[in-house]
Formats: sequence, C-alpha cells, structure tokens
Amino acid sequence: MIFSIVVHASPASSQAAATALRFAAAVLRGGHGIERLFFLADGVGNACSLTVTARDETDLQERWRELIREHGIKAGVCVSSAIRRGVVDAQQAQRHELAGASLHPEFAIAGLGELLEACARSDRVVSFG
Amino acid sequence: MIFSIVVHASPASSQAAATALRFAAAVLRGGHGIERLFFLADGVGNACSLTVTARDETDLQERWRELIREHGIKAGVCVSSAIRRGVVDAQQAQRHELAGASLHPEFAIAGLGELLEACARSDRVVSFG
Amino acid sequence: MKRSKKLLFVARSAPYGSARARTLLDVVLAAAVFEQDAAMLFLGDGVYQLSNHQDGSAVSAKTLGKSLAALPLYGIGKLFAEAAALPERGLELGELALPVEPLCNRQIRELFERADVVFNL
Amino acid sequence: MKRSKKLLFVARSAPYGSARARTLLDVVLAAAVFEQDAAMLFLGDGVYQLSNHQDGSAVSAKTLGKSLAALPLYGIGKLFAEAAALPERGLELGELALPVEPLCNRQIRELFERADVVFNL
Amino acid sequence: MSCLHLLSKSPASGLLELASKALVPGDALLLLEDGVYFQSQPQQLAALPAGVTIHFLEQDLLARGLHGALPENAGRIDYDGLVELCIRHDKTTSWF
Amino acid sequence: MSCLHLLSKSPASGLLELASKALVPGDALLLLEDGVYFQSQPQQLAALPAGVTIHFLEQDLLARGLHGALPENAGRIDYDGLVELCIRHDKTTSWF
Repeated sequence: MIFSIVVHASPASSQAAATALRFAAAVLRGGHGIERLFFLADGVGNACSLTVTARDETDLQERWRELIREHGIKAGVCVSSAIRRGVVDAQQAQRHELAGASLHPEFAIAGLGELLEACARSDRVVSFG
Repeated sequence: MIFSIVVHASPASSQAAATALRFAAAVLRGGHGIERLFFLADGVGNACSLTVTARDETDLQERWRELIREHGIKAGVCVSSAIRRGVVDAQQAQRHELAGASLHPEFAIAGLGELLEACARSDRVVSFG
Repeated sequence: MKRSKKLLFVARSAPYGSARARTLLDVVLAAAVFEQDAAMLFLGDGVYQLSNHQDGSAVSAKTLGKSLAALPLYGIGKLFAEAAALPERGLELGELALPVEPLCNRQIRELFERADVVFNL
Repeated sequence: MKRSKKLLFVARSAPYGSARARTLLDVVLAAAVFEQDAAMLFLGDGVYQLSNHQDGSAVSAKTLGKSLAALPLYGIGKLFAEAAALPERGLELGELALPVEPLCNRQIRELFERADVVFNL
Repeated sequence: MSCLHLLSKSPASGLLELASKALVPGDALLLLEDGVYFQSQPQQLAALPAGVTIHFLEQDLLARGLHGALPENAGRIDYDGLVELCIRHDKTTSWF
Repeated sequence: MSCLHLLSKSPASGLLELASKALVPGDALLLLEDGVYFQSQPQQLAALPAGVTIHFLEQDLLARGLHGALPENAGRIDYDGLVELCIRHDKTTSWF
C-alpha cells in the first residue's frame, strides 16, 4: 500500500514530528511504500539544517535525513510555509539576498500542488501535528 | 514604569508575536521603559534573519528590528530554545560547524538568567504566546 | 493530475489568532487550481471564519473572510457549515461572509463517509 | 541578582505532547540556580507532570518526572498542586513523582495573590 | 496584590475555566486575540467572581467582525488602555 | 467508507467532542501523544457511538506512566498496529 505523510509540527515544540517519523519507519518496515513526505506550517522546522540538538536528546532532523536517504523518499517542504519561517534553499537565499541557506539538501522546496499530487497517488494520507 | 516583555510565539504561526510588538510600542508611547524583550520557545522565530515576507503582509521581524534599533532596547533570545530551532549567531554557527548564522544582529543570544534578571529589574513582566 | 478522489477540508479553527485557517485555505485554493473534487466544512470554532464584517487590517493581517468569499469563483462550490455551531457562536446563516449550506450532525457524518481524503485543521 | 521578588511558576500543560512543560521547568531550574524565591504550582493538566512511573525513553524524550524530582535538591521547596485536579486525572497524592502540597481553590488564589511575577505555561 | 489576566484563546479552549481558579475580586481579565470570541459566547463570563473587571481588546474585536454588544460590566480598550491596565494591577499573567 | 481518527490532545482540549460529530459506527479512534490521557479520564469515551473501536498507542501510555486498565472495548497497539489500522480503514483524519 502507498502512504503519504503530512507533518505540521516542529520537533522543538511538539511530539508530533517524532510520532510522524516513527510512523514512517513502521510503514516501511511493514513493506509498504511512501509516495511523499510533506512538511507544512511549523513542520518545515524538520528540514532546517541549522539546528543543534543536545547530546542526550534525539536529533530528529538527522533521523529524517537518514530515513529519506536510505529509502530514497521524496520529501517536500511547502514553499510558502518555509520562507515565512526562515527555511530557504540556496536559490531562494540568493534571490531574496539572505545570508545563507537553511534547508537541508535531503529536502526540496515544493508547492502545494505536490501535496495534492501525492494525495492522488497514495492509498492513504496521514497527518501529524 | 519599567516593563519586560516575554514572547513565546512565532510570527508565522500565531498572532501573539504581533500583539507583543504592538504592546511594546504602546509601552514606549506611554513614556514607560522596556528593560528587556525576551524571546523564548517558538518566539525565537522573531529573531530569525532568513525569513521572507510576502509583499502584501507585515514583516514582523523587520518591525521588531526597527523598534529595537530606534529605542536601544535589549532583546535577548533564549539560547536553548534558539539552537533547537535553528536560530544561531555566527559564533554558534562556527562552533557547531553549521552553514551560517540565522540570528539577526539586533538580537543577542541570552541565558535564562537574563530573563530572571529582567524580572528583578522590571515593575511588570508581560508574556505573549 | 488525477481527479478521481474526493477531498474534504475541515476548517475547525478560529481565524487570526493562529495561522491554521490561512494554512488550510491555501491548500483548498491549491486544490481548486488543480481542479480537484474538493468540499469544505466549517466545524466548531471554524464557523468564526464565516463571520461578516471582518477587517484583518485592524491586526495587520489579510481579511480571511474576503479570501474565503473567492472560493466559489475558484470553482469550490461545496461549502458547508455545522448548523449547530452557528447560533452557538452568535452567527446567523443569512449574514455570513460567503454562502454555505448548513448541515445537521447526520449530514456531517455522511460528508465524512463520502470523502477519500480528509484534511482537518 | 536581587532576590526580593516572589516568582510563581504555574505548570498547566501535560508533559511530552508539547515542549511547554520542559520549557517551564528550564526557567524554574534557572530561578533555582540564581537563588530566586520561587514557588511552583501544578494546575489542571499540569498535574500529569507529577505522574509516577513515567518513562520518556518510550518516546525518545527525557523523563520529565525525573527532572522534576530534582527540584527540592535545587532548593525549590515550595511545590504545590491543585488538589481537585489529581483525582480528576486518576492521580493519588501518595503516588507522585515528587512530594507536593495539595491546595484547595482558596489556597490557589492566595498563592497567586502573594506572587510578584507569574509565569504560566 | 491584584493581577491582570491576559487570555488569548477562544471559549472552546477551556482556558477560562482554568484561569477562574486564580481570579480573585480586584483582578482584571483582558480578552485578546481569539479570546475576544467570548463576546459571542459570554455564558462562561457570567460565572466569574464578582469584583473581577472584564476588558476586550478593541483591535481584535474589529478584526474578527465582532460588532455586537459586550457583556454587561465589560469594557473595550486599545493598546494604550492595556498598558494602563498593566500599571493599575500589581502583576500580570498570561493564559495561552 | 470507514475512517481512522487520530486524536493527539488531552481530554481538556475538547477535541473529542468535535471529532464525535464525525465518528460513525465502523470508524476507529486512535488516541496518541497526549490523547492517551483519556486512559485516566475515560468518561467522554463512554459517550461515543456504538461500533467505534478505540485504540491507545502503547509507547505514549508508557512514556506518561499510564499503566492502569484501559476502558472496556479499548485496545493498545504499537506503531506496526497503527499502520495496520490505517490499512483496515479507508482513510484517516487527524485531530490536533
């Protein structure tokens, strides 16, 4: 079965990001596919490359990257949510004359059309926030 | 009278950041002083230098900077809240080998001791979140 | 893009205090642009989004009710509201920012049953 | 740092689901380090923070109850809980992660009245 | 010592019930942001102890299209009035 | 078509009352994150329509020290069980 997973919450403020990650791992463990991860609203914090995690805490950003890399999953970050929250890729940083990029390269800036396309292509869409 | 203002919310997700800014302006307009602005939890987003605001929307980050600059207000950003959310100054970026800084220079990384000191020195502490 | 799925958008947050209403509306508008089969239900505090005479400029925000009023023009014609939530919140059906069909609890359950994907914010 | 002010920390959020409980605790611990006159009240859902047998590792988090139990060692001795909230949430006074004094509604109001600064999260 | 309570969530949040446990006569309740929706659902406000003054933040009422009458005993204030309220009470606390 | 409802906030949030308007017999309710606190306040669950199955996410119960009995008719599942639940129902929606 094909899933898409939508994440609305930042790992720093809500457990929902960790829940979504565990759910994604269970989907793959069960032999199912993930059409797309989509990060919306405060969920864009999961894709930020400038976070620092205390040594005795779980680095959720890093765990997302591992999951995406190992399984070749598409991970989209809503463009309008992201730019308002300072999560930008190199191209946007240049266009808007910002000091640098803050989106980790495992993630890609995406429009909401890609979320809707993921819905059309998935058997189940599950949101966490 | 001396106020300190604590901001818990990001401008992208909650009205509270805009409320805090208007309140701060009213405090100054009333002839009162602001001992310190303190940004905590998701409030650190107010100090991020990498955000982009749509042309027909208010750039709250920029309005905080103007207020801080014009009135010479101390603006502290809670260090542990900030690093988890990818808001880091140049020194932290270097120490943690991050791609760049994302804290606007009008704000300073601060410990919670500075929040408590602000409380001790203020007649009123008002929180927005 | 395939268009076979029925999308249901459940707006259940009051506007302005948080960005939730605006975020959901952005997704609804995208669904309209991509010609998806979309319905929108205002539930609980979400009916406050329908309040007439909103003026976002008082809090330096865009007026949500005005953006919602454009939905029929975008082809989103299936607009529903929880009937009971309106009078509970001092709203009258004839005085809303956009025309919606009031649904009783049974009709709300039917709307959920018919949907293929439910966004809920 | 001056120490004349009475700080009241009102913990009113359940732990783990959001970072609120942890954020407030960080401020309380800082108040202890700076030897402030601090009291802490667990109110409403906040009493869930006192639940015994918590194990944050089940959700890859630090165990909040364990951190709270260190408060008396840090010199934060004024620990209170809303008496009515405990049985409402299935908690018993004798089986909590740290010893707290239960307060009736009148005592809660008195605690607020005595405070100079109230953090509430 | 009296306290100004800022409450910024809608009646559905249940926060007023929690704040009520701390409200004493002489305190003030400021309803702001989504807290101004209490204008249209004033039932819970009637249960507050006597001697608590109630205030609605004007700009938040306007944004939300809440032009109806306020509950009895409640007033509307702007940001300058909010600063004055902070000064008139010995401390503030925020319910959000 | 049946729906799996994910609910992740505590009973005090009032979200269950809202979700109830959409729950039909054959649907499932998954309580996760702070939603597992319904274990200690099960009164609202008793009011759900018959034919709605109730599930608690095990890891969230453990984290919060909720070792007591679950309400009658409710079961506990892990993440693999959650994936199975998603498959068994035609769609999901999340109340947060």
